[in-house]
Amino acid sequence: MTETTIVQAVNRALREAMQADPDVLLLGEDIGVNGGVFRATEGLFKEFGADRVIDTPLSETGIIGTAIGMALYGLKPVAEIQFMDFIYPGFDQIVSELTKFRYRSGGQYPCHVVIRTPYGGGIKGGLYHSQSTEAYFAHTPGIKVVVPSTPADAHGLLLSAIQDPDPVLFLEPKRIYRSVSGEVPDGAGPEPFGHARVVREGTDVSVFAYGAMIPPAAEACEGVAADGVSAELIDLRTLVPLDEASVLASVEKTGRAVVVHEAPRFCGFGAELAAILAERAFFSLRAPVARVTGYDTPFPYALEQLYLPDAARIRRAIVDTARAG
Amino acid sequence: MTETTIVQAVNRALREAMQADPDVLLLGEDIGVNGGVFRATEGLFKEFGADRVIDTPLSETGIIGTAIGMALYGLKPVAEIQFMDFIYPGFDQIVSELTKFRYRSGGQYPCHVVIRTPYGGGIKGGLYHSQSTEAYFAHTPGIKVVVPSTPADAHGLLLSAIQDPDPVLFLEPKRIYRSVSGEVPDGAGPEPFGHARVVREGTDVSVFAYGAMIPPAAEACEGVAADGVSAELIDLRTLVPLDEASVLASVEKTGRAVVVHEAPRFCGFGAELAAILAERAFFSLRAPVARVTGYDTPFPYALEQLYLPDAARIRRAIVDTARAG
Amino acid sequence: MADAAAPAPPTPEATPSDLAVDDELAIYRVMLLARTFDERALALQRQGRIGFYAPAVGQEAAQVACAWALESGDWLFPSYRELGVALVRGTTPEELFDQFLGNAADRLHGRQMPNHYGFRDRNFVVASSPIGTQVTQAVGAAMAAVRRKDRVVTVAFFGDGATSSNDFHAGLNFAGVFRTPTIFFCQNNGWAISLPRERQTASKTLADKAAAYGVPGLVVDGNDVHAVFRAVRDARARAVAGEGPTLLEAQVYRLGPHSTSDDPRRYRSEGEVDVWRQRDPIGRLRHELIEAGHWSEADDAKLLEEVRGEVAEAIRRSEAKPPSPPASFFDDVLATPPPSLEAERREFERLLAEGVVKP
Amino acid sequence: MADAAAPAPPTPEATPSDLAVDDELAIYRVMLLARTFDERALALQRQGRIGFYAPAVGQEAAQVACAWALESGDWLFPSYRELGVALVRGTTPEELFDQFLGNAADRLHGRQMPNHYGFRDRNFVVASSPIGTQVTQAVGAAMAAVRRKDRVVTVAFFGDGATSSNDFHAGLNFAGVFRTPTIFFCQNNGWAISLPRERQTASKTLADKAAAYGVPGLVVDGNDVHAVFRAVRDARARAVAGEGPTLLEAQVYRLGPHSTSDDPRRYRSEGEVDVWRQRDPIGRLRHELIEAGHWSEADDAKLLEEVRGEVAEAIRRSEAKPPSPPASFFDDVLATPPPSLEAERREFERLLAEGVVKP
Ligand SMILES: Cc1ncc(C[n+]2csc(CCOP(=O)(O)OP(=O)(O)O)c2C)c(N)n1
Ligand SMILES: Cc1ncc(C[n+]2csc(CCOP(=O)(O)OP(=O)(O)O)c2C)c(N)n1
Ligand SMILES: [Mg+2]
Ligand SMILES: [Mg+2]
Repeated sequence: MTETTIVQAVNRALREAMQADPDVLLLGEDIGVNGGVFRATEGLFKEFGADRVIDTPLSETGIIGTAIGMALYGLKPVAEIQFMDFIYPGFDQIVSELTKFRYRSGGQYPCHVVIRTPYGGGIKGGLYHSQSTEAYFAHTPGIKVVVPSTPADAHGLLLSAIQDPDPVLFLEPKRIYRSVSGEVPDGAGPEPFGHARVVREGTDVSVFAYGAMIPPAAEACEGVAADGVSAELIDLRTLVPLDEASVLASVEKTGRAVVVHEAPRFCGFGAELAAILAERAFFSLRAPVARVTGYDTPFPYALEQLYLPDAARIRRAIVDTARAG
Repeated sequence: MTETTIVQAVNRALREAMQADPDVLLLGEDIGVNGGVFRATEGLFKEFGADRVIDTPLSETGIIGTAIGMALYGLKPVAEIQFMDFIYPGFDQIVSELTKFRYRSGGQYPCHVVIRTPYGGGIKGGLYHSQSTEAYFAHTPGIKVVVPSTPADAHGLLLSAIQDPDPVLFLEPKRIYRSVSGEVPDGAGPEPFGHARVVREGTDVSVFAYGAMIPPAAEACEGVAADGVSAELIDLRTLVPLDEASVLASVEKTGRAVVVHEAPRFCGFGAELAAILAERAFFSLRAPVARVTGYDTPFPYALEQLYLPDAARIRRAIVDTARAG
Repeated sequence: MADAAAPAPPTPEATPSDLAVDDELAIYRVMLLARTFDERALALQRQGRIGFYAPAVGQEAAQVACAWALESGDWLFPSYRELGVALVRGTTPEELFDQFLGNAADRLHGRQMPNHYGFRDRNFVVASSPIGTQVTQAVGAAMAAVRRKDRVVTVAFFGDGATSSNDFHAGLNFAGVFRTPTIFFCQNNGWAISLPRERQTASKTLADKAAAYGVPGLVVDGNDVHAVFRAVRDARARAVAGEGPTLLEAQVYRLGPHSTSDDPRRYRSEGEVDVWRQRDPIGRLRHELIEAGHWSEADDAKLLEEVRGEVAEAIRRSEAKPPSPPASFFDDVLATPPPSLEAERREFERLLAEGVVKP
Repeated sequence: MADAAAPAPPTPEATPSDLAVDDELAIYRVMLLARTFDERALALQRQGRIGFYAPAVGQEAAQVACAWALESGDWLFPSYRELGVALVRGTTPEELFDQFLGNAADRLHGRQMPNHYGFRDRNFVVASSPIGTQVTQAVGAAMAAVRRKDRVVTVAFFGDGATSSNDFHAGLNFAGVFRTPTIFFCQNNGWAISLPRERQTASKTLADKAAAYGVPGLVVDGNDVHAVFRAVRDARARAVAGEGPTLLEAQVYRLGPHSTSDDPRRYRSEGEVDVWRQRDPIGRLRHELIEAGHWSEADDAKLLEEVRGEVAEAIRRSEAKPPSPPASFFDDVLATPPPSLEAERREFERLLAEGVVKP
């Protein structure tokens, strides 16, 4: 058993799913002989051929629309969108069709499409190779939204996504594709959705994060020990379904919460977490719910390191929250 | 001075803006000789001709993309999207282009496009003629989001939108297009953005709503007087820019808040309001922040009256909130 | 007023038929049933008994003959106007009214507006409102069928307006590249609500657009059941033989309003409509059948009475059924609802029990 | 390995020129400057001095000759690869490096990746990454120009891959319907990252797609400055005369990688590249000029030294400039920032002052 990166874990999960089930196939731009611009599909074209690793024309409308048709017919397509920033030409197919097929057909047509896409900043990608718009999808009934932060989760949650009977948006934290590594045990199976992971236990403040924000959040939680603060870090892993029980349980214990994401703050996913706490943990809360997020601007290029939440900003918010009230 | 409906007020604002400024023009589907499927552009084709009231092919991509080009060139296009549910084929142009032009060009290319579109349920429109997805846009930096609830606001805020140097999404509450009427004074001018309106003062609970939810919210606020509760109703009018000062001031007074919208709850606009309160009015809050919203399902057809928040549901939430804690 | 929207009149000579007389008579019956159904549905909407309706009046020949040329294993991706196709596939008027009413028998559980039906067991995929989205889906299903080695075709049904959609472009392009067994069946009925065909696009014909994707394209007189049948049968044969997709443009005319929300007098002349009324596909086929001695005015009167009775009985039965159960709108969002939705359902059921919400 | 991606070789005969010798020499200079610039930018990226780069190597003739045929009032809507066009419009290497570095002199204030520049005063609209979006925008600007009675054209620049985009379809269609003064300048460089042209679409040529929109379409040898110049000049003349849009397919070849993130050896053969290297547009024009006696090897060596110096000096000057000021990324979201953003800026400035955030 060796250390694996996140992108390798994605690759392995795809390979295993394709080996196990001939109905699983991949489609997207440059995923074939090129192996994907991040190499997530490396080697799969060679192993499974052009019928199952389909290089498509440059059209996200076409990728998602045809994936839906395949799923209706009974296959299990896994579509790659090259960057999350380029999902919008296919947005109509996602919000009007994919997420509504089961519902509008009274259950006749489930639609199990997985959409994999690298998201987030930190790679000097500027406005169009950095965005995190998970909130658009989390607000849309009818699709699950998954964001792994470790190789084991990338592998296990992707296996679950491919087996899931419903649409899944699988967001891959490209910034830590290769920088975070870890073990994925041989024979590791699917990891169920809806279970947050306690990365680090603590008693004073609950910190909620996901995806590429886990490493800086973890560093911040380490750091605040020096300030005499015991922070609990929760990796949400799946935003839909959200493990509300774990969120509430943690805040019932600590009475304080800091929410971290890289997307802009206004109407971001953190707003929902804060709202859940303001509604259902209100009498446990002892301090304002803080949000450490990207700012409400498009994603900048030259100054991205100032835009993205980092350990220092998160640490400051944890300490302020611990001391408030 | 006579009573006017909301759709008539929209029509009047368009006519006045076009009379005042030759750079204002309209484009959209069926807006010309047909006068728009809701008759919002009635008579304008005759008055201003096919050059300024442009019937387009069936493509929201084309409508928004060409409107952006016009705006870059210096015109002031007002695009109509026939139903908000059909904005998604143009979503890429909105989120990738319209909202980012000023920013990505370092201020060289402002992009003053107004997108008008009827939104919301209550007209037996089912999944595809009923949605309210204001949260997608409010979460996207670079665009203003306006939702009038009265003829005077429809007129005044639309005049402002057309004069605004930035992109504006103007959401028209189609359910009350004709059922709500009121006076729009002769010579009424633009109504500035960023100012919430206190519909009804109260001391016990603050109720925040907008658009087509104002009538049931107002009815509920009347109703709770019988329960001995004094409710304050705030019409937000513009979601971006949000009048945070008024929101906070009201809750500082009442200590309690109920947020109402018809969009699904999860990651809806109400989450942002609750988050703002949990962050910045925390020490004033005396009860959990309640949300009365559409449910987290696609918009249904036969049972839409059970799906939509109505006065009874809002009233119950106000009373519960008044009594909590 | 854009009279120019009318495609060139069809050639007056009858196309020699590939259809047996029995088929012709059966097709005629479905066309008459469709027309009768449409008339009654429009009336029901005016009476407030259904909420909305979009008729297929004038498009019966194209729809019924197309469906006739297909096999039951073929997957159909309809728009909201494919009444004739649904009827050929064995859908009953009662099932349609159940859907329009969203009653307890509606397979969609009251989720959709009238016209947006679907029946999985008939390979008739549930329609949606956004224009064109079914086109790429049909292509994807065809790719899946090839992978499964099923010898079937998929058919995307759409209008002239839909040719401007994103999905038309992507769907035709993918079909051309992957040579999918797909028939793109475009009913050019002259109008997209108020926009006449010639302002929808400057291409000479809609079929001409096929070349942009390396796909064969063909114009067919959509009021001629024989021509439509042959074109679809041939396209199907090519498709299952692995020779790829075809775009067919059936030139028809929307004799009725776009839907019950529409008043066509605002944008088109009665004169234009009259021209096309002369070419009514039902009158045309009736005339042909009578001329050929296969049918009589008396047969026709009897058949009309029969289909009217069938539709009336369907309405009676549908209207007698109970509505969808109140909490049913919470079902079918996802196979396993997320915690937030479960909490909302509990909240709803509490409000229902307490009488705050009334079904 | 898809060698078939290579379009048919251009006809070997030289096109009779509409260009004066001075123009030819000036065009040659810009092409050589572009090539030199690209080589240096690629090297800078390898050295980690800029973050990303996408070269135009191989496409210089098409870009420069196209821009040469336009007027300064014409509005250009580039993709990220239009170096030659930007240079013709008077953009200096130093301005480009300022943008790549996002330094304090960058007109975009460090907001965008390298290559995504724009200069309002040159009617060179700021590029974006999403493929194709500029196409509809160019059409809208053309509609605006007509309304303003400006005798200008708008030009959308895009690649072979972009013909599959939603905006290509909508843009060409709107242009056809409204007969806008727009030139659609498609540089078919054989590849969209790793997808060869013939798997992008099954249409015979990309120019063939124009007919789907009632628009004239023309294939032109993109390595022939004369042919490109004439085609663009003619399309422009038609456009300003009110005769509508034109789609031009300039057949070129991407001699370099898609970008510095790309390794073309993964998907195409050296053999294919070699074939096209023989047709290098710079070598071809140099050869022509020398053959005609307007140029010499000595002139060429001198020019090369000159442009190398120009580029080196630009790099030196750009790298000496200070970075964008820290809080500048808060500017230009909206003319008047909403309260939420103002609060965030204040928070940021506090964090900066306290040293929590470090520039
Ligand atoms: C994306 C989208 N935009 C707009 C509409 C509103 N709309 C409904 S039907 C229609 C016209 C459709 O015309 P066509 O494709 O010719 O079909 P027809 O109704 O004539 O059968 C329009 C614009 C829609 N349903 N979807
Ligand atoms: C909507 C969208 N999808 C995917 C991408 C990723 N991408 C960047 S460039 C490119 C290929 C573009 O090919 P082409 O249009 O031929 O232009 P070229 O790069 O060859 O000049 C792709 C797929 C993108 N930028 N935008
Ligand atoms: Mg039509
Ligand atoms: Mg290319």
